[in-house]
Amino acid sequence: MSLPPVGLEHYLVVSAALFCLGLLGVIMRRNLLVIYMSLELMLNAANLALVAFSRYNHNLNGQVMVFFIITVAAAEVAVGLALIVALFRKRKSAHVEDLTSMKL
Amino acid sequence: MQDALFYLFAALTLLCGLMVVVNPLSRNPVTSAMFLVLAIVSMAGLFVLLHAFFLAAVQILVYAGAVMVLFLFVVMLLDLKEEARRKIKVFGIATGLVSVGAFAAVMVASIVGTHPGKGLIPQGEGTTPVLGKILFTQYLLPFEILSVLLLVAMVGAILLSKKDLK
Amino acid sequence: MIVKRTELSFWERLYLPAIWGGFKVTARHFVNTVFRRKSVTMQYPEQKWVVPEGYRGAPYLVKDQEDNTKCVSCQLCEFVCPPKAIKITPPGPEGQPADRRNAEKMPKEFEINMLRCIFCGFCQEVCPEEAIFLERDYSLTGLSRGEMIYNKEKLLSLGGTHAGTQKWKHKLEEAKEQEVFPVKD
Amino acid sequence: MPFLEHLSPTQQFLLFSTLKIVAAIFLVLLPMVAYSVLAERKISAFIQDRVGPNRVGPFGIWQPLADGLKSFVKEDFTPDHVRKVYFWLAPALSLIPAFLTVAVIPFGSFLGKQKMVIADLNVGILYTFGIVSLGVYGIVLAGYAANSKYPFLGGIRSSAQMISYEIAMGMSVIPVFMLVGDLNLSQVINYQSGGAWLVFKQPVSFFIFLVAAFAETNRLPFDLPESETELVGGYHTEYSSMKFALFFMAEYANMITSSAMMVTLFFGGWTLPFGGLDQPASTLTGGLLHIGIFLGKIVALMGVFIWVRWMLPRFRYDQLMDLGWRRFIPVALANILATAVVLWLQGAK
Repeated sequence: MSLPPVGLEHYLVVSAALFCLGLLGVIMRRNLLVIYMSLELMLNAANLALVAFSRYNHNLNGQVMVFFIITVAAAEVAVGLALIVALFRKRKSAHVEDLTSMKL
Repeated sequence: MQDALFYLFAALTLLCGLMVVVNPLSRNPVTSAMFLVLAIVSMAGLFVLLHAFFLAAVQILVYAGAVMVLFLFVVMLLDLKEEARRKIKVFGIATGLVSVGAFAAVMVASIVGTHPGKGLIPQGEGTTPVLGKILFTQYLLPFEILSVLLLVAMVGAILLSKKDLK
Repeated sequence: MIVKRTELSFWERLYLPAIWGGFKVTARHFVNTVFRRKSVTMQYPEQKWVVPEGYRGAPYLVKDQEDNTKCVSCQLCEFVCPPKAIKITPPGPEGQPADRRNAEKMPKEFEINMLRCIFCGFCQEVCPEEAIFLERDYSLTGLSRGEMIYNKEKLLSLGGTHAGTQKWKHKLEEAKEQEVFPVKD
Repeated sequence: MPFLEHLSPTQQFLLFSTLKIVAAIFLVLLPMVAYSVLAERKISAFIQDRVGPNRVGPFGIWQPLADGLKSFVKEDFTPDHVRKVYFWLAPALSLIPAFLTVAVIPFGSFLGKQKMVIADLNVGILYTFGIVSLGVYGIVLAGYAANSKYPFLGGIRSSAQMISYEIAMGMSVIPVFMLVGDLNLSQVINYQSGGAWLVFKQPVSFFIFLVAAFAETNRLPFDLPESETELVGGYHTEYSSMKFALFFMAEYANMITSSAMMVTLFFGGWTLPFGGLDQPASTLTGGLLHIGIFLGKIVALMGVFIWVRWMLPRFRYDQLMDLGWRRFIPVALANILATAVVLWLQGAK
């Protein structure tokens, strides 16, 4: 078996596939925490694409962007998990189908 | 050898990503979290292959070392009992699979069809000094705003997790 | 009672003087043990602890200097023994008579279960014949429970002879002394 | 060696890397782990006016082998109520990061033509911190897997402690890299060659790093996760035999790697400021001597680790957190600021 030499598109395909996996998780899973992890997966897919672009376009701006994304993701996780914990205290559940007080 | 490593890390990343989302072994969120850690670490490997050394280290340090530990903490502290298996809605899953599949097909087809990287030679090292220079000159304002954002997030998280929030 | 917490001074809050003090104490002990061989432990099986006088170890039977068993099988020790470790079989009417004067009988069998014994010393206290003594043995070992029940021969051989503790001679001397120095009433 | 010339550069690289990894782990790290346990027992005995283990071989030098054998032949008991997969995973996860850290530490100058570092990364210190932060997983999972209260509390405490002190530790080394101007650990050693050891230039930095290393390795005075009296046995309550031994080895391996980090960052690595020992070796003897110097410095620092254990009482948990967050992090920040000002003033001249 001979695989083609790795180029930008390979990285992009991996990134796209990872993004779709994350999307699938967000749509299909019903546990808030797992949905959150799937979101992280999507962010990571974007990171991979950005790093690959930055490497192949000879431009470090993409990597700076990734640095920012990682930082924002960390902040987001801190707040988001605190929200989940607060929700769990009120509802005793981390299941999205139990959190439907906005629904008629 | 680099190509082989790429295929190895890519396969590992995708496999672990899959295990995060649809895990046939268990429905325990801890398992999902552990597979996400693996996916993140193997993605750091991909970053190294792209010569983004600083980001690879930060990826492990921040994501695997801090964010995922936080996830684990919350999962463990909430102590989600093995949820009674809810009825799987076939319709929901089917629509989800179809829409995501269509999205994936469009993306992959457009990538493969256009050959975006054609003729580009990989160059540029994401070493710490270079990145640091850019961060503190060109991106100084976003960097500072980011630090404020982190502070805000910290205060917000503390406030949210207080027990008697009035 | 209310214990007041004293405000710590700046140096105390820095911990550093305390750490330095700790270093000094531990270093002193380290040097003393390594270079001056001042360890407080001993190499037990080779080096044995010398027990002090009056130590209450294992109870053994003793003989007098004429090689007679002092025990007269009165069973007081068996009666007084709190954990019931002592078991005496008296000779009975047909049994062997005592091998010395001034004694009516001697035990046919005398057993002490060393696993039950609590080394309280009551047997020695109660014995009218001064026949049982708590010796200085403290390390009794055996491979089975049966082995830890000591019979008469074993107890006698371990106890040895107690010269000078012949009770009646002793009593006689006491009586003589009391004649010389009459007890005031 | 003629057969080496037949190999391609990649093959040579692989061969030498494998050799270095095997030598560093099986010839250096694991025996050091074993003998640091013996050293701990001996030194603790001497401090407490005892003799210490002296039965197996002269002065008890075969004691580690006996201990290892005992761990192997003991029954490997898995309680019924634990979460099996994580229960088996946790000891391995706590030991592996300790070994991975060795990869970037330059443990000598040159041996022949080979540089004595397994991977000379240009983000060496970041790599180290990344791997160290992975060490939390072993403990968190051990606490979670045991599925009972005390290990869980121990695991939570331990991981909170490790995460907190990682921050102080990371901040404490920033001034070092401000002075050196590089994240590569070999460069840090080059900077210190000639006796300009960073422990003299950055004593505050070193002190914070040392204390944080105590907290990271869960050693007394910060051994709350396994405080025997309050939490039964901390996160390894349910573990026995070889799995427990793995946790035990992880603690000592962590001590060795953090000592190695301190030697590299603050005590000049394999250099000594006299006798021309601060220049990379050209001969085989010189290379071996450098490795010996490095190991000697590690042994000295390990002595400090062990000594402190038998000297200080344990901190209370709130005191520990207070110390980490409200004392060390501000002090480390002030240290960074001071270093920056000094460097700026020097540059302005």
